[in-house]
Amino acid sequence: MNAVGKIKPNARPFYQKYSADQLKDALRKMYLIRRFEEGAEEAYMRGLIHGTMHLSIGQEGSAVGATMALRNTDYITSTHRGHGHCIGKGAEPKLMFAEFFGKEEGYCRGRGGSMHIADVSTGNLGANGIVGGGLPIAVGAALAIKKQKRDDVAMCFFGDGASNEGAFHEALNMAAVWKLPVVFVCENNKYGMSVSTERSMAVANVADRASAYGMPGVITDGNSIADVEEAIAEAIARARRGEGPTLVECKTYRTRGHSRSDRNRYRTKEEIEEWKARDPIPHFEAELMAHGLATEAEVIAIRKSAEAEIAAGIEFARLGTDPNPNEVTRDVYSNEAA
Amino acid sequence: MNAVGKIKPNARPFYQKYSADQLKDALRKMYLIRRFEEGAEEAYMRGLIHGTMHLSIGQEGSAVGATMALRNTDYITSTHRGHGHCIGKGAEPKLMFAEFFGKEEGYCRGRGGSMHIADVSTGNLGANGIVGGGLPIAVGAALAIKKQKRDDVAMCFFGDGASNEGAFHEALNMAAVWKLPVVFVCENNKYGMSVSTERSMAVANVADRASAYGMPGVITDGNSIADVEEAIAEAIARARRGEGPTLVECKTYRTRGHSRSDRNRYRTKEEIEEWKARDPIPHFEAELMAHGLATEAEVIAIRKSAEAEIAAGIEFARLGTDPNPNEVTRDVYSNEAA
Amino acid sequence: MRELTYAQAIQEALAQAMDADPTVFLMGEDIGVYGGAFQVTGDLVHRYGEDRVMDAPISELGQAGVAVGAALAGCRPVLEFQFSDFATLAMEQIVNQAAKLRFMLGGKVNVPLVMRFPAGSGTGAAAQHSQSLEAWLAHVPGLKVIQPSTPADVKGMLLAAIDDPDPVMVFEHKLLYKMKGEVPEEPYRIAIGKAHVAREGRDVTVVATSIMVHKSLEAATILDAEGIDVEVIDLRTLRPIDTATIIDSVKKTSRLACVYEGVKTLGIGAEISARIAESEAFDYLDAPILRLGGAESPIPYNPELEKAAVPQVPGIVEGLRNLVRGRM
Amino acid sequence: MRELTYAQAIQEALAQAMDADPTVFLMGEDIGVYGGAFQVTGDLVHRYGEDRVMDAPISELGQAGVAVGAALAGCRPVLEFQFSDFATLAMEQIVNQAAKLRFMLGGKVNVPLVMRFPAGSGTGAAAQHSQSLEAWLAHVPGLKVIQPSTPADVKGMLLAAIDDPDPVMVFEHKLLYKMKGEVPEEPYRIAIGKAHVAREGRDVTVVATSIMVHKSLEAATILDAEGIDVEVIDLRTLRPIDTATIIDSVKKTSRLACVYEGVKTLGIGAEISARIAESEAFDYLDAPILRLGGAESPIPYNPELEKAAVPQVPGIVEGLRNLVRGRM
Ligand SMILES: Cc1ncc(C[n+]2csc(CCOP(=O)(O)OP(=O)(O)O)c2C)c(N)n1
Ligand SMILES: Cc1ncc(C[n+]2csc(CCOP(=O)(O)OP(=O)(O)O)c2C)c(N)n1
Ligand SMILES: [Mg+2]
Ligand SMILES: [Mg+2]
Repeated sequence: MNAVGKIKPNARPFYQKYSADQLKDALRKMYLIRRFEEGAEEAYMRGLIHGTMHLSIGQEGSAVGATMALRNTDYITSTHRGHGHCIGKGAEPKLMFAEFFGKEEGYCRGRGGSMHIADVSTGNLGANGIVGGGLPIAVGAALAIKKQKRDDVAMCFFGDGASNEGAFHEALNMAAVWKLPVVFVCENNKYGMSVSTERSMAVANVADRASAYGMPGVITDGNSIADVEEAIAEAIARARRGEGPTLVECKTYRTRGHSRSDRNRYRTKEEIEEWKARDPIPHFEAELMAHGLATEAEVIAIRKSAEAEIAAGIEFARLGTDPNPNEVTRDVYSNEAA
Repeated sequence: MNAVGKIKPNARPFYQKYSADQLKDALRKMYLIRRFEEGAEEAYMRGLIHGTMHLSIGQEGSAVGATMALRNTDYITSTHRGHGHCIGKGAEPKLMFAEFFGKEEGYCRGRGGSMHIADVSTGNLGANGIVGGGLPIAVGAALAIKKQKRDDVAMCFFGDGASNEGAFHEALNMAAVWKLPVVFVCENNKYGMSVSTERSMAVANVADRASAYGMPGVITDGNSIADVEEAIAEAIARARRGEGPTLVECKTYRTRGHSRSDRNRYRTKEEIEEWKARDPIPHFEAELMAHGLATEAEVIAIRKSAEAEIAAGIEFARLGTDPNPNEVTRDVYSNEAA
Repeated sequence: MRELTYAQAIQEALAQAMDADPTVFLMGEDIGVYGGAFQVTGDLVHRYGEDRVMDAPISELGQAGVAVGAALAGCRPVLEFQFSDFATLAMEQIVNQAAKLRFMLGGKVNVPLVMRFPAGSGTGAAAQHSQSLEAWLAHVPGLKVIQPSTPADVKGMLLAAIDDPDPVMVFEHKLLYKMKGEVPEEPYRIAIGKAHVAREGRDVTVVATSIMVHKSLEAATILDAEGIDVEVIDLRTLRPIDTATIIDSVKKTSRLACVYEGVKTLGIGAEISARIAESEAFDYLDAPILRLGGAESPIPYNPELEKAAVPQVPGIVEGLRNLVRGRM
Repeated sequence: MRELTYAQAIQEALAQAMDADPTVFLMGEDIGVYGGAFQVTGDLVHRYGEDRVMDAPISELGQAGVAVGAALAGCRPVLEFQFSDFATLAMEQIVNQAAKLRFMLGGKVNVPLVMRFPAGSGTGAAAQHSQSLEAWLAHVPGLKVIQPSTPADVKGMLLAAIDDPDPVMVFEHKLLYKMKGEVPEEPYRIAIGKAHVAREGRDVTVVATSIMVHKSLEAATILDAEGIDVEVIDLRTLRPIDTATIIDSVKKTSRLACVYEGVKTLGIGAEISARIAESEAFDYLDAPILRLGGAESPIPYNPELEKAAVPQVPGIVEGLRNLVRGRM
């Protein structure tokens, strides 16, 4: 990928290796995620969506930065906070909304909802309702890649809280022992629901745990798409070369509550405000403009197009088809006879 | 505890802090374990014991060294390879044999057998048939100790293979976060059944994993009772002071097969012979005599007394009482009505 | 009498147990300052402190093992699983350790712990947050399994569970947490192992569990208008099962139906049916034994599919009507 | 025809599946150079290499998840648990992921994996190595659960399981591994979901699983001498259950007994009994439905207690005799 001419040579690699169009598309995806979450939140509050959902507002930098260098044939496993990963990997918001609205047009035909959102066609093996549930699954996908002699990778998203699950330990150990092409991406947003990392682990960073598996552990600023992407790109390259897994930690923050029922009793307004001031989107916009890679007018246009796409997506979802209530047992088995 | 007069001051602390009688008693326990295992093995081959068993021959140094500084009110959780831990903590071989023979006089009234051997009266909360099963249980016992404001400790034995279980990760993390008085004792005998540590983990030492929990990780020569005891003593003292858990790794080796069905296809005769040459018992005997803490005659007497106790124990067990076959559901619940 | 919600009744039981016994403590995920995913523990952490209302790392297997170890060493832990579905991560400690230790050690120890499992569908949380796995644990000797259906029952049975010397598993349907009912203020116990006749009737016996007790009572009221007199037995305890109470009822009504939310196949209704079919009550049966259980599928996200996946009042009414009218 | 042991029949099925399909691979603990705890994989690692016969770290939950991920990405993993008891560590991946992924994703994926579980008592390995937990998995929609009872069946059903697009759980009784029987050499499939009438009879229907099929056949021979003609149905598949075959038999014999090793309460016999009690066959029943299952206790270590904890031939003979002679 060629860098565009005008950018200064002293700019960090991220701005050199991608074209202006690619970088602007990354910004568009960050906006899509932000507006998607806001749209979902509003639809939920208006009673159009039931159940619960976990918003990733504030974490768009890691979602897009981590998935930018992935191919369609690479896999990701995602989490309960997975809308951003899904869009980052290339899913269509309107089909995601259709899923939230429980429609046949949805990615899971209305059976999965937010916690199981998946777009297999773009390599997303699914969000997961079980904290840590996706970790060994990603390792298994990577094992299949290796057996099939592909140079694809499996990227596994998980949170700081998930790193306290036994599944984390078993998954990282197996990936390391078998030198599998996995990129473990921990989005450390400081809390597992209400419990801070200080109260749930005895080390400062989740990346500190990589040494127990003899794999590199890298810490990045999760609110800087550039910082995330550069570390991930290296991890992906390492995996494609057959050199094994890497654990990349993205320090970030969710500015919304854990889920709809969160009263934020476990953190201060100040902390939330402080992180809102470090919003990854304006940060990225500013750098794009500083490097002359995008004009203010272009940025505004991107914002608007994202808003339009989200609005259209919600409309599409609202008009979707309701499943037939007599089809409860459909797709339990591949052979419906069973 | 005062050192006996004649020992040279340059002897390592282990030989200074214990009296000659205490050290000779440690040797006696090592012999008891060795002869116990040999006696159990023979009884098994003669068809007097059914089921399976996992012998700890070659690992007596860690079993006795680790338990030497424990009090009766301290707890241990043990493993499928737990006969040595049980004797180290103070159990009577004859009651252990009675258990193996499935008799009412046995520690578990014939219900548990080798894999569940336990002597609650000496603080042994039990062997465990589940690899890693005892790890969180020890943490829970330590939590109770802390709540009860006792200065006792919980010692958790486990193997190298067990350190690949999620339970290991969760247990060490909780013990560290809550600063509990636990001493994690990993008896690394190089294999989890047939799988070497090289094939099951990507780090050289189990102790290397301690850093993931912010706790000290110490490596000892498991075949040197002195080396083990000194490291453990420090870990115990740290735990009693309320400074939290320590992971102590004892490098050792089981010279017998994993269990009765093992054909040793996964290791070489040379390796086995090499380790037999490093037998912890003669090693300890030599040091005792070199330090003038025991005479050859005393050592021989100790050996004989251990042999006699084991022989008597087997006889006691053979003559024990068989459970009533109509009492299958006895002790399923505390209140038999249930 | 003053009314409490089901969640408040649990909280009161936990508080009274901690007041009465210093060895009782609570552990779980987000049960402290967050107050619990379903606000059951609420502000208990402020009243009893972080040592007795402990937030644990997200380590379900480890938490269960810690509860076992603490119970062996003299405490009475009450462990909250955030959703019963996560028990799938802790079955090793629950089934191999907690349930069997006393037996395996020849009766030399006991394991006085309580585990609480918010269970069931109806919240739109989809397949991994809506299961009813109580039948699994009711299959395991060494455990006791209860499923209280009212605020008054959950307080009394939870206090009995905390007193119990053996491990007790408590299944709480999430849709019941907000249900209100009269609850005595003082501590009291309701015996584990005794079923409760929630409604007397002559024509058919319904054995129901948890939220299905209420749906069955609704159905009974509707059928009453049709002249069908339904007896509703709230099973309350899934292990040990109070077979005698059910036998007596079936001898009277000659008809039996089991209504439960768990998957129909091998759900608790299978055991109730089999116990009656092998008992002296068999000869009194005038009709096949009806089971109304959950669909043979995971719980779907879509709200209409979700409702269709578990028994609802109209289906219960129809099923019982056909059973009594001999149209099965 | 040449004879193989049950273990050899499994090994042959695994080899033929790997020969026919490069995406099939084996994973488990000590299945490589050790040959498996029960010598089922034997020397397969030498014939197929370490990439297709993979020794895994002792991480049951992780292994199960790796199998799920590999299946999603185009492989057909066959995972061996060293003992079925250790499934308690992997229920999360088995039940929340493998069983539900296809459904939760709206049918967009399938999870073609096989898990093998050496199960049952009789080896003196005590409570944590002797359980029969098949009823748990038979309670879970999305899984298929089989329990082959002969060398010929295990080969044919295992090959069918590996072909199956959905997750199949195979329960193998440890005491069967050394059992010999005729086994065709070429690959063949035996349908999952079909029961097998192992012995025809007029007086009573016995539905048995796994090793209890053989004990029931022994009992049938003994009762034959007394003029009692027993029909023995080998259930073979616990999910989906072949109810039709059982109904037809009960209509003929008018008596039903279920014999299984799992704990009686909520074991597979409960479901068989309940299905007949709710079916049209109910009206044909001349006697209560007998269940002979495992004791309500963990499996004890002492050999005599261990035998007493599960159904044995004399008890089966007596139970069936009383059932037929109307002495229940
Ligand atoms: C096994 C399991 N335990 C608990 C939960 C409930 N739960 C859902 S999200 C969550 C917090 C997860 O924290 P983290 O991994 O840091 O992800 P984050 O929510 O911060 O993105 C918890 C406890 C769950 N879904 N699964
Ligand atoms: C959860 C579980 N998985 C597997 C086994 C079977 N098994 C028993 S001992 C053993 C090896 C354990 O290795 P390690 O922890 O190193 O202990 P060692 O036998 O070397 O003393 C295995 C795989 C088991 N008992 N429990
Ligand atoms: Mg987090
Ligand atoms: Mg080992």
